[in-house]
Amino acid sequence: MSDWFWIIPFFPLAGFLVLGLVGRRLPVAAVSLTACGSVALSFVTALFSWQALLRQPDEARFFSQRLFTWIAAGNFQADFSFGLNPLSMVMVLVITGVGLLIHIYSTGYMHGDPGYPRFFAYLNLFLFAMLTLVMAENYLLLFVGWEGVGLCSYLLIGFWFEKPAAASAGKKAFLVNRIGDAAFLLGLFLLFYQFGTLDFRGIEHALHSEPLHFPVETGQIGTLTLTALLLFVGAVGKSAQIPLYVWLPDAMEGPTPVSALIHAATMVTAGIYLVVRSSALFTRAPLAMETVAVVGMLTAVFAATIGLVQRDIKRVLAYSTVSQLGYMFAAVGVGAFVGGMFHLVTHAFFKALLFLGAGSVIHGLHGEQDLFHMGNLRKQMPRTFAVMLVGMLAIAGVPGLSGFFSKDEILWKLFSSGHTWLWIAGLAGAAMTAFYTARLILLAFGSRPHGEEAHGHAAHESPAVMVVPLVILALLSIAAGWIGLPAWLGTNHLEEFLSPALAVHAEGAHGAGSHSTEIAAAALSSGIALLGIGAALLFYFYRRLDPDALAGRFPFLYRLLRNKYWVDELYRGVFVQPCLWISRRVFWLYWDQEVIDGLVNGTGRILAGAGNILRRLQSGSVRDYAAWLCAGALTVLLYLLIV
Amino acid sequence: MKIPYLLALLTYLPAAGGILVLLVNGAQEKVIRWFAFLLSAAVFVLSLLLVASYPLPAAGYVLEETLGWLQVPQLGITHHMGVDGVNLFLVLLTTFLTPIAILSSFTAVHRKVQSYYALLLFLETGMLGVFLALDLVLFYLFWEVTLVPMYLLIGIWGGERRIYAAVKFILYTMVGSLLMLVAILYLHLQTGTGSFDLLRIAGQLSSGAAALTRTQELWLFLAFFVAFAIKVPLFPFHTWLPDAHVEAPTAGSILLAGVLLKMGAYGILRFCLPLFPHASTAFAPLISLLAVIGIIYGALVALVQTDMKKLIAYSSVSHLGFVVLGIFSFSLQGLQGASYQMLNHGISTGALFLIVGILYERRHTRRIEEFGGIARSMPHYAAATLIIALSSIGLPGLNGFVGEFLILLGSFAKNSALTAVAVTGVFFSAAYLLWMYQRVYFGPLTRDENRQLADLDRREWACLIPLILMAVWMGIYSQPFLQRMEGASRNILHPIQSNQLVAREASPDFRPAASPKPAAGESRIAPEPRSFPHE
Amino acid sequence: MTVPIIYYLGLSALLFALGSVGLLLKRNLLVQFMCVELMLNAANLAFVAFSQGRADGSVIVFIVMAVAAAEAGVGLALVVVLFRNRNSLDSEDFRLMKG
Amino acid sequence: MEFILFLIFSFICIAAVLNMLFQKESVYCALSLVVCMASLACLYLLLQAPFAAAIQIIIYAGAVMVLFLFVIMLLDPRSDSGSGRPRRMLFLATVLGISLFAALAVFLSRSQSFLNSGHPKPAAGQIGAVEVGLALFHRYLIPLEAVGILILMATLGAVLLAKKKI
Repeated sequence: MSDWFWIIPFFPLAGFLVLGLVGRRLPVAAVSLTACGSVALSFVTALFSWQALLRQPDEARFFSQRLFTWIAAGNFQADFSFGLNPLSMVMVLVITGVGLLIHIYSTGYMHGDPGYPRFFAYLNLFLFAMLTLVMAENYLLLFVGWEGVGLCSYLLIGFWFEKPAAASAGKKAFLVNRIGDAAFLLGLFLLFYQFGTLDFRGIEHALHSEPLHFPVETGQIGTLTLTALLLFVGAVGKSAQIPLYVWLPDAMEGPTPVSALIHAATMVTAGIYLVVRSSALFTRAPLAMETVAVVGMLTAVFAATIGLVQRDIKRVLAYSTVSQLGYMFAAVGVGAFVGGMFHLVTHAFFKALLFLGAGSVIHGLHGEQDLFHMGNLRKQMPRTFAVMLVGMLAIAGVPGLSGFFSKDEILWKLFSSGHTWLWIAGLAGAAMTAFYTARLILLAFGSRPHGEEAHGHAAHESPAVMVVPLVILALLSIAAGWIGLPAWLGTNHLEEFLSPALAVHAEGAHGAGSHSTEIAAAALSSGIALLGIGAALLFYFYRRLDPDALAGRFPFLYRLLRNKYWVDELYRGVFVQPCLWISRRVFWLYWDQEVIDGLVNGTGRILAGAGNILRRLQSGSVRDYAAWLCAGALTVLLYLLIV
Repeated sequence: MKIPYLLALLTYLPAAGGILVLLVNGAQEKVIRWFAFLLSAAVFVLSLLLVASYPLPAAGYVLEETLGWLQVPQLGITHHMGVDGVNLFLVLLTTFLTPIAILSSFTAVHRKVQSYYALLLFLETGMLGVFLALDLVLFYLFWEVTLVPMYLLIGIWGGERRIYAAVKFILYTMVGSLLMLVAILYLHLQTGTGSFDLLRIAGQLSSGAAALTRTQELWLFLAFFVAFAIKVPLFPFHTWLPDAHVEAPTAGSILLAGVLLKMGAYGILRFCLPLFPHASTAFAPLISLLAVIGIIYGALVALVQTDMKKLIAYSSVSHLGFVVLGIFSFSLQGLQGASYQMLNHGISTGALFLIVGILYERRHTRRIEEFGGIARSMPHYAAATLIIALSSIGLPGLNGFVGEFLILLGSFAKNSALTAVAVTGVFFSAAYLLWMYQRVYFGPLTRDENRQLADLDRREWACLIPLILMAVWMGIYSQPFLQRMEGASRNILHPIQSNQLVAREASPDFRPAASPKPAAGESRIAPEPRSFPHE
Repeated sequence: MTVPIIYYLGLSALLFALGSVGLLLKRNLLVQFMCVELMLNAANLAFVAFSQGRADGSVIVFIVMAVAAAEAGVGLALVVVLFRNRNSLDSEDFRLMKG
Repeated sequence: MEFILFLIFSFICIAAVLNMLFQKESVYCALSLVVCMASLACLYLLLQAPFAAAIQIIIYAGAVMVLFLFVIMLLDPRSDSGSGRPRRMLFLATVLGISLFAALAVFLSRSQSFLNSGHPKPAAGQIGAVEVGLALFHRYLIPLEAVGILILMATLGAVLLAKKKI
């Protein structure tokens, strides 16, 4: 099975082609069958190749299959070749697994939508692009997947293209990603001119075998650091970190399964995958690692604060995703590559769960997304409530569930690697995460205060085809924690599996401190989580404290958070408007019309003017002509005399 | 099988067809249309033969032809034509686009149909002649021949301000080509070979037998370059393009954008670089700067256009800015990327104009705000447009990306700051196209005229399908094209690199000094990374 | 003693100059014609003055006169036509050629 | 003696021309031109060119000027109604006249050197009809024929112009 692994991406591609070309004419059942079937096939192949990979000896634990030469010009060579190493194996499993569940879920969610086949065609195309990204053997093919996912997110966000908001959100997502991609391209060029190739292993090998040529650039921005930073900017664009996060909250315009798949589980994690995959490069650029950590933690806290006051259920989850991604980048920034990946996996499960749960709530309420219009859904949608509760507890970091283990590992690594400030910020972020997720559950499912009428009563439980994936995801959110137990509890299977793929001395950042401090830190973080949940209960369940009163006391702060720090307006004012104004007024109307065309038409007018002057000579009076005649004769005479 | 005088036949067949079209009585429009289409399709098949007989590892000129009987011995003008990596695919692009252009104007043109198709066929001959000619005067002759039909096409079948646009088009190009004529004559006299043949002149120059002084070479280069820069259009000379495109009929703007703009870039590759290497390197930084300005400027102005055709015209300014940047990077990747991007631009912009033409035929307007929500009434059309828009943006996997990537890669070694600015062009091109796409295709169906627009009919599909297929094929499997271009690109670069004008392609400053060849990894790694670039 | 030729030439130059001035000043077509005739005579005088001992001068004079006669004939016919057309002889009235 | 005659005749001639210029009535212009031509004829006599003088009187004064008078009488134009020459034209004309005269004088005087050189002075003698006839039919035959045709054309033209009603 190991030599057929490269088939995995082509199943969704086949699905896309079938649905894209003939999807319209197929019955609904056939459409959902092909869509889910293709993903299921690739998931099964992924499982088999995972087994085959486990059987490989440690140092040769990778497959590689070159299909054909894509671009070759002079000494530049980029092949269309797929490969699997432990890191990409984990990603493939997550993508195909969660992808399959979401496909099944969306057959229910999108039922009856006129664009049903088109939706699944795009979803399959997305999976193909994501799998290409993850299984690419060189940066260029990764870039193909990279932009492919950007395209699919554009198509899927703008799926209901009649809604102007959805269309412009799609465009915004693509353009912001494109900014990141421009930096990514520059990083690629730098890579090529340093290593002569863009293949991952070629570069890793050059880095390992010639440490003296690629010294660790501590403190100064060498070319290695510059390359790393450029790649990171690309990752920031794709994984919605500061400052390029603005597209993710707007991306909620798309259907909920899309938000679950693309904007929670898979696409946004591409940035982290990129950084982890080029860990050999990053570890040689400590400055770049520092920036990654700081930007990550900054985003985590920043997004969490905004999440506190959002009204739209999906916007809350969107900001929570940005925040959790921030955690992953922080982990990777301090060298805890495995920690980052672990959180990525667990986050994929519980965030997909939360999104799909929110989707079923919206589905039940026929499109209602505002939290304050929901209420006491507990009785109408018991199963969704139960599942969402599990998701909430997981993300909050309640001990025992997967969220606790992965987040705790990150916080521990932050603490143990000496980044105390980052650790404290991390704790604050964790508290806020617990608070806003609990707030979401309480507002949506809890009973409304003093008879405030919420049309919760019309809600109906989602069909089985939606609930089953939810249950599976819930189980995963609970169980996923066991694959990466901290040292004091058990062996970290994920670490063993991933270590050959990561840069050898990544584990150096294991940090001091015995098990006891680690346990103390874990206790502290779970305490923080419970504190957050308690606060939310106080606000929205026992109503001891009145959220509006609190908002009243800090009006400016509340408005600041409410309007998302006016970042969108800031970007629009600083970048978009002036750019449009300049290109219209200065470039087009002034430079093109006035200056260049002015010059061209000007010469035309000058010639016409000269023509006019000469025309006046033909005055029509005979005597004038005689006069000119004499003058002419005279000049000839004078000329003869003089010469 | 070797067809004698294949090149001459290829060039003059369309003209013969054009004359035939003129002879037929004008009434039977149907016959004329189909005859013109089938003829141009036949010429396309003929050009496929040319590619088939093109041996792969070709270095120099593969197929040279000299018509003995058609020459002016006293002046040394010979009917000398030749094909190499550079012009092979441009010829193919011409013969590929012309039948599509003709097919697309079946329903568009109803006035004076006979002369319309005759002009299109004459235009094709002019274009083929320009790409194939190796004799300077022959090149100049065909260069002028292409102007006349284009002028008439814009002038007669154009939009409202067609006269102004046509005259502006002619004046711009004429001024440039007159400069070129002067340079050709001076060159002819200076090299004293008594012939206008490019190869002999180039031979003389490179062998030093008739060396030009530095100032002579400078001025000759400038004369040639201005003529080509106007045609390309490089930044300051571009204002004729939007007018000419907006007023030209659909078929006219397909060929104008698809092929005529490439004549400028091709001219630079064929004449400026080989004949005047010193001047080219001297001017390279300035020209690259102009090219990058053109990229950013074209994209920005395209962003604010209200007329779709003008938007695409400015996007051509931006895309060809990339081509010029690639040419003047004097690196093999840059050159390969430039000639590849020429093909891409021909296909994607030709298709874009076709699409605007299709919409224009239905609604007789090109203003963006007139549309909205077209995707609902014309889903297939919206899908086709999206694919082509993405190929024009340069989405990896489609043809635009390969060209742009190679160009930027090539020019990065030479001037990384400039390339960093050029890369933002990639972002802007996505911005204006997607914004246009959103305003036209997405959004609610506000106007009721847009409600019952007919989707693509068979003929329009027949025009679009080949373009989309080419876009996808050239995006995924670019090897057949790049391999055939490699020989010619090395030839062009040879004079520039041989006299150490470009610092021996020494490792750009990023690479730490002592860099032994990267050790060969185990077998399983993807093909052993190539030794470091040091042609 | 014979009169030195320069005087004749001077006279001829003067007559020629006066003729051209008359041509410019006079508005009446006929008078302008006469001035032209006068200029021709000035030329004749110069010819004769130069060829004192030889016959050439007179031959040239003879030919010039023939030409002048022909020119006068046609000119006057034209003037008659013009007059019939515009019944005025003032050269200012004939401005059709105005550009 | 000869010199005095020259002075007298040239004076008469110039006076006639000036009169012609400043005369209002075109008839008087014509007459003053006749006087001028007569004085020129006398000057030709002074220059020993009796044949020239004869044709001058016969053709010019006799035929051409009579034709002029005839046309003036026929058309009877009103007096030169010049409403005062525009200032500009007057000034321009005089300037042109003076500079023309100066240029011609200098030009002719400069040709003086041409005269003295070469060309031996032939024997002084009257240039009567015999010498002119000989010269006409020997050295100037072609111009003679040409002039003949020219005059024929002129007469045809004149007849056509005057006859056709335009």
